[in-house]
Amino acid sequence: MLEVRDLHAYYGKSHVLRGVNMEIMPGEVIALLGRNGVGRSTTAKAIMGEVPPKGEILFKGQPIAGLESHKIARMGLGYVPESRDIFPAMTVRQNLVLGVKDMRHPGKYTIDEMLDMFPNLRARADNQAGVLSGGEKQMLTMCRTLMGDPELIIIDEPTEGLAPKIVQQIGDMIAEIAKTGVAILLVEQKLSIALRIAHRVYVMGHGEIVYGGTPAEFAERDDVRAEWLEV
Amino acid sequence: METIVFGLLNGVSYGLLLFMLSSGLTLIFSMMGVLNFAHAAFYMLGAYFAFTITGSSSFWIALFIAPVLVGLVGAVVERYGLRRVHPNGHVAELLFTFGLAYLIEEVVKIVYGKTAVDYRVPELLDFAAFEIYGASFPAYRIFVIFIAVAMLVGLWFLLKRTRAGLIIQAALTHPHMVGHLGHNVPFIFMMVFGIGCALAGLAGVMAGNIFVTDPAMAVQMGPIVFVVVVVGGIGSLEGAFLASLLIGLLQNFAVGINLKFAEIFGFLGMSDLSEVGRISVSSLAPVLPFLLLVLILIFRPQGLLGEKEL
Amino acid sequence: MTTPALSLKNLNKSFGPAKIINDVSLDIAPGERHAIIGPNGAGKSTLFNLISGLYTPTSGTVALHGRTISGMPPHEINKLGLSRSFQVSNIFTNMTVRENVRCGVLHSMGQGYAFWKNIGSNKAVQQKTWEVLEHCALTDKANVPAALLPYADQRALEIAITIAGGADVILLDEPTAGMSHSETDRAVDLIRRATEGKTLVIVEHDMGVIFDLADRISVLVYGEIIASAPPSEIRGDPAVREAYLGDEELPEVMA
Amino acid sequence: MSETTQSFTDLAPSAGAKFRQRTLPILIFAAILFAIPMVGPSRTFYTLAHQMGINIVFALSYNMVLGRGGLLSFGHAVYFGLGGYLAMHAMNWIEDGAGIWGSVPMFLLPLVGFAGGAVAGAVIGWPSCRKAGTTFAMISLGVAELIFAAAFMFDSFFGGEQGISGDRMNGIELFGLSLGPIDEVYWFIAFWTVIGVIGMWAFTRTPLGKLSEATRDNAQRVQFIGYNPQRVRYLVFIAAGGFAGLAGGMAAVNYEIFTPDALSLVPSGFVLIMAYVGGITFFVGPIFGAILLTYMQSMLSDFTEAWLLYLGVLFIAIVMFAPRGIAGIVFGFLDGVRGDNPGAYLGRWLMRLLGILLMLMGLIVLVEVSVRWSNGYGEVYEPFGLHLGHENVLSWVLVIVPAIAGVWITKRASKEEEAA
Amino acid sequence: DTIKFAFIDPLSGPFGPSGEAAYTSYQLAAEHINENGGVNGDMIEIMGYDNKVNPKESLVQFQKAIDDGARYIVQGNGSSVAAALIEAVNKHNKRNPGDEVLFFNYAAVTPAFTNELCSFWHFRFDAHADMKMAAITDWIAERDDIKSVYLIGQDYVFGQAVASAAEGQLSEKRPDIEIVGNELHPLGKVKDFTPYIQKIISSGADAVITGNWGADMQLLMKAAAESGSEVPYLTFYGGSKGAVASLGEDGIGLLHQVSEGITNLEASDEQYALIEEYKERFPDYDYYYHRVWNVMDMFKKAAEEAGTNDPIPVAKALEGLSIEHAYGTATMRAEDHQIQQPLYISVVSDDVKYGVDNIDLGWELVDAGTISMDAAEQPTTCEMERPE
Ligand SMILES: Nc1ncnc2c1ncn2[C@@H]1O[C@H](COP(=O)(O)OP(=O)(O)OP(=O)(O)O)[C@@H](O)[C@H]1O
Ligand SMILES: Nc1ncnc2c1ncn2[C@@H]1O[C@H](COP(=O)(O)OP(=O)(O)OP(=O)(O)O)[C@@H](O)[C@H]1O
Ligand SMILES: [Mg+2]
Ligand SMILES: [Mg+2]
Repeated sequence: MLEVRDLHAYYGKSHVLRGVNMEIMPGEVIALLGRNGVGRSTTAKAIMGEVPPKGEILFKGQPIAGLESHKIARMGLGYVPESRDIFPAMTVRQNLVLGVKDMRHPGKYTIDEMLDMFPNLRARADNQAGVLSGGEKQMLTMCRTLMGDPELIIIDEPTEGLAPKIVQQIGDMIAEIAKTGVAILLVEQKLSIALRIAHRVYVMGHGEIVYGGTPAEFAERDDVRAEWLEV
Repeated sequence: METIVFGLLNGVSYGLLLFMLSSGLTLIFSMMGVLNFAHAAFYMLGAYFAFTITGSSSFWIALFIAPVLVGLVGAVVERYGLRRVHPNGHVAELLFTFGLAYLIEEVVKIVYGKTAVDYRVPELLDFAAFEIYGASFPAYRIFVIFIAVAMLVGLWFLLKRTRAGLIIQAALTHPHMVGHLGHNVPFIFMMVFGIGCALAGLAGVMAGNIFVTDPAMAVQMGPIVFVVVVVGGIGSLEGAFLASLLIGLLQNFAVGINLKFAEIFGFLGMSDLSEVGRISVSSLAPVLPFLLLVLILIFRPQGLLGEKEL
Repeated sequence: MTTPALSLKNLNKSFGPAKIINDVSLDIAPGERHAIIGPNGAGKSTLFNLISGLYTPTSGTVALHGRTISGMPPHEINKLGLSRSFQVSNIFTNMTVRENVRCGVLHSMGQGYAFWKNIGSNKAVQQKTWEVLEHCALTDKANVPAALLPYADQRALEIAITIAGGADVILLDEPTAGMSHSETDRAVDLIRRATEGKTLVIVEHDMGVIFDLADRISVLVYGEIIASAPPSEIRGDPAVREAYLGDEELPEVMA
Repeated sequence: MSETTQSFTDLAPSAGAKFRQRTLPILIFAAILFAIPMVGPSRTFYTLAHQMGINIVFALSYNMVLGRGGLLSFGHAVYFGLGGYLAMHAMNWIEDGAGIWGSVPMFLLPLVGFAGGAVAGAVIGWPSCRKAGTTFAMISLGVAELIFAAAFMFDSFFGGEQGISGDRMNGIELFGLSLGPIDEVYWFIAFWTVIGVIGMWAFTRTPLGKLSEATRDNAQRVQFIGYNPQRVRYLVFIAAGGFAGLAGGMAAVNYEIFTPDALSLVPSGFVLIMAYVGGITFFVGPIFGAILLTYMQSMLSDFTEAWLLYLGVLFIAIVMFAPRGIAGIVFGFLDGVRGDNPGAYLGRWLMRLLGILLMLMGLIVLVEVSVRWSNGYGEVYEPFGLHLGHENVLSWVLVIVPAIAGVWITKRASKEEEAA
Repeated sequence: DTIKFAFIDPLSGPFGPSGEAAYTSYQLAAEHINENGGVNGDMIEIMGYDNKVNPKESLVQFQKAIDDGARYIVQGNGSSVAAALIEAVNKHNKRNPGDEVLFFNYAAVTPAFTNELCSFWHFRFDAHADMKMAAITDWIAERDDIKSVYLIGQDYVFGQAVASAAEGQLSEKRPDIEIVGNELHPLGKVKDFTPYIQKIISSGADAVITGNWGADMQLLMKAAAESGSEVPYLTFYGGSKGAVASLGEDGIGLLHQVSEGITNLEASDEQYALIEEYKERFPDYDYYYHRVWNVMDMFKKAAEEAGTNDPIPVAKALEGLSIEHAYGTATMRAEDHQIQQPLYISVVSDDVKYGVDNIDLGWELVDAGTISMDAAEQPTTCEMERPE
């Protein structure tokens, strides 16, 4: 579904991605692990075209590197950025409306279904999204992306800054989404979640993928963990 | 009685004209956050294009074609100019339009000459609709009122009833995110700017023949449209409408009042020989909008009907 | 009993119909390290905003060393010795790290709004700036523009600005959010050193940090404090577990 | 302890660097000003230099508000004008010699202007500085319109359309300058320009100056380090008003007349353009802008009647392609030349310059041919003995070929730069 | 040698056209003189300096002109600029003896310049505001059907002066006329004059006098025409570029102006040829600045009488000098350097020899519209200091 070949990216002069290779099958949940600052978010951004990518990125067989972001999105690639980027001045409902790419072909979910899934959001459906708490914002962003019916969602650090209980909820939510057949690339720090829901994990270090395998295999590899993920 | 009838009539008709002029600016300002200083220049372009088209065909064709042409110019400006400047922030955008206003004026001078052109009210509407107290009210002004109201309705529909309005507002603060949701942000911005300019152009078609169509017309109308937009409240079409009428009426009634400050504040011992005492209310009429602007911004920065501060 | 460093009495805050903070009363003794935990949206940041003067309470009072501060503008409160950090980094992006910290130092060094003094010539200011930078391990980045700092360093700078003014009551809103383990450890260390002898109120989701640092923990749920006790008690409190912690092991263990 | 002391001084630039970066430029600036009269300049040169000096101070004061304080003002000429008017009145009081004015040297008039500008800033800034951003910008626009309108109502202070005039050759002489002949006025302007530049530069180094930058970047945070951002803005605004008034006082002595035009939106817009074209993120930016635009305003109209068009193009080009202004270009160039590969950099730079010149050539031919055609006086553009009428194919070739070549070359240069 | 005239007036920006119209006139006038052998054998060169109607910029351009060797300054647009230039010329001549320059003012009409502010170095070749007003009131005085007059003007020194001159002169010449309105509006700020016109109409005025210029004049007249007003509007600047065109047919019988000459007066064939030559050379403009030829002709005559082209002798020769021009006699009054000449009141008409603004409408003399030099003459308070 998604193939990344020898992806490089730069911030100004600093060479952040140094040849990332990975692939994601339809319906698969992949966790991308790694320490802070190794370039996981940058990988996500490069795929989405937010930082200029150098290298090959194929989505459903089509090259998408360097495409305008709305074109990438319209091919079925959803993105939940680290910064969440809800539209603060709009109501929760309006935020969800904007998730729909084309009103003539609405997606699988209706707004109501979304609000049913997240009672927290329903209670605030007509409030301005800017006043939501961190966790509520995270939920909103994911719902909004789902409204656009993506086939693959890239989710960057969904649990950052969230309370343990909410972290669990979010984890459940992602697992739920995965069940509907959507592929997910999950950029995560909290191993507990990543290992619970991922089909495969990649570990990143210094701008490269340094390990790939199933959670079970990964659980065996203390060396990888020791070297690339501090404990 | 006479004063009141005249005041109302002229106030409303001038107010609506102001609304026509500023509605495009409200659109652009509220949706893109760009204070388009060149707005009045697009208004001027509308008048000049209408003049050319009227010359070779008729006013009625110009009424449709000229705004479209101005809109196209606006879209091109957005595509090749503003878009480039956008990442540098609002001040840069504003300055870009500031320079653009200069440029358009100079180009108009080269193309159409430096002096006024003979752009007329169409024959069909060049008669007095009715006469009261010895002054005639031209039919063309009634036509202007009609068009202005149509603009209000159309814009209101565009803003409130379409999702495009939402997308644009979201794109204003989070362009990347909106892109990731699958919306073609640059294209939408181009359309908004184009439509805003087309509205300015339409105002030019309508007002260029009431006033004078010359290269100075843009500079003359420049500041007042800002007053309307800001007083009305950012992003509020209704606000702009209200503010236009308010300013129209305020100015017209003020002109009718001959009182001098000395007479009003006489009880404070102000003599009408003093410089302040000599000033009459009617002579202040044209600066009242600016006074209103400053007062509104100080005491109600969100404007009459706006929701958020500038 | 000495006057509490910070004392909240029947504090309420509503936004329109929504009641966000509900009758919160809390006393924090001088020198105490107090943690506030609670689910997202419980109102922790709002509570900080009320204390630090960004919002005015709908009712109730906040007192700093016995002096009522609710209703004062933030800068007045800051002058009385209360300083806070933000959940989202809130730094002066166009300045260098050193200048950022120096701005934080200025006020406490009596520099006021002076326009007749050279900012560079005051030795005490430079000295203090350097100390703060050193404290926060930012000395080697001193001349880097803040906007170019890595995220973790931006968080560190956020803390540095907060403590620079030398306030004796410090509020930190999720100081370690988004940091890795080693960075978190460093940050905790930094916070511990920087708030030596001061009153600290901290909001955190990282239980490791909380249980490491706090003398006392208050649990805020839907705007109400449901428990306020030393860490050991909180850990066992079933209500807290139910409302907030969930089934996760405590403190959270990475993998 | 001694070690820490060591380290904190290490953080700050060394004495040598300080001298190079801070003292030296000012010394060079002063030296240039000192050297100018040695070459025996013409009246035109002096007049232009005086105007540049005034505009340098004016543009720098504007940048205190825009570049440093982050406040976009459309009415900065108000403070220039009010300061200037007060100085003009003071000039007449000195001539009358009444009261203490009899003992005030004319040379010190800019101080009166400073006071006038600062007081005006204090009065007008009080309501307007409570807000920042667009609100502030719009208030400044409204205030400027109101003051300008008032200028025609209160003749006793503003002197109506004809303004207030006076004679600078009165009062006590300072430094042996009668201020009559133009070369004596030069020393006056040079002195106050240097004072203004040093004063405003020093301001950026004060706590208030730094806080003003902090407030621009993040007003909310400023509150939590113990400062009131409104008060910071207000104080900076007063200081900027004062320096604008200083420039006004210089103008009063230089021109010996002040008219309400000086308060209008036109000079307010012009100072904005000067500062921006020069580069608002650099302290010296507005100096560059003031020099270039003053020159363009007074001299370009000698060469072409379409000078406003060129001004518009220059301005738009800067906004679009060089948002850090001339100073950004200059410092970028210096950095590039000092960089790893100066040869290649210089090559690209020259290539780009060539491209720009070619585009400019196309533009000039286009504009000059069109202007003459449009005037219809039968005049023809004849550069270098060429006869470029609008019906001449060569004219259009000279428009299109260089323009296309220029665009192509600049694009190539940009590509190479990206590759490097 | 060439005699350098510095033309300091707007040549760009919104007022560019006003300057340009005069500039072209000077150039044509100078060409004709040069073709006929120049002045005392020297050729005249007109050098244009763009002052953007800004007093300060004018002073910069003034210095440039002096550097370029100009000894004669001509300017006309804007009394503020003229005031600044008079001051500057006075100071320059005082501070630089031997390098004196003369200032020929061809259009700035503030009366003060030849009264309390008069200067030996300044000559005005246009009737000043009070003289023009004298012409207007003289004409009104003859019209028995005018019983009430409305005054409207811009709220600044000039507008105020026009209003008070009108009041004073009317009360003297026709005490029975009622001034039914005296309106001052801010300069250049009014966008829609309809409410003012309503006020004028409801006041029942039989004539309106205005000193408005620029956009204020055009917009006022547009609003008047639009509301179907039929009373005469007596203006100082109705003849300015574009005003007639913007009004069109509506201006007929409505818009009046006072000037020192119009192209549709009876004149010699030479004059007609000149008008046509001008139009052909400068198709954008009309022959309007007749006084420019008066300036140049009087200069030539004075210089030739003085036998030199140096400013001081020329100035002395100009004092009291008379010439016959196409539309009458012009005399430079020695006391105050104010030209005296007959004035004409004309109105827009569609039955004229020469149209203006490239349309068929043009200016036609009204009945009894010729105001003699004596009727227009005004006393002066000038106390002039003359050089030795
Ligand atoms: N806008 C930027 N400009 C310059 N450098 C950047 C920028 N954004 C990130 N970097 C640097 O690029 C590197 C990789 O950043 P990235 O955000 O991809 O890391 P990450 O693995 O997602 O870590 P985190 O846990 O912080 O999200 C880091 O060293 C970071 O400092
Ligand atoms: N200005 C406001 N107007 C309206 N509601 C607000 C405002 N600020 C906060 N809220 C609401 O108050 C509640 C508490 O928000 P707060 O930011 O204090 O949560 P928090 O406890 O800090 O959560 P988190 O851990 O996610 O940061 C949220 O539901 C939020 O929507
Ligand atoms: Mg990341
Ligand atoms: Mg929070």
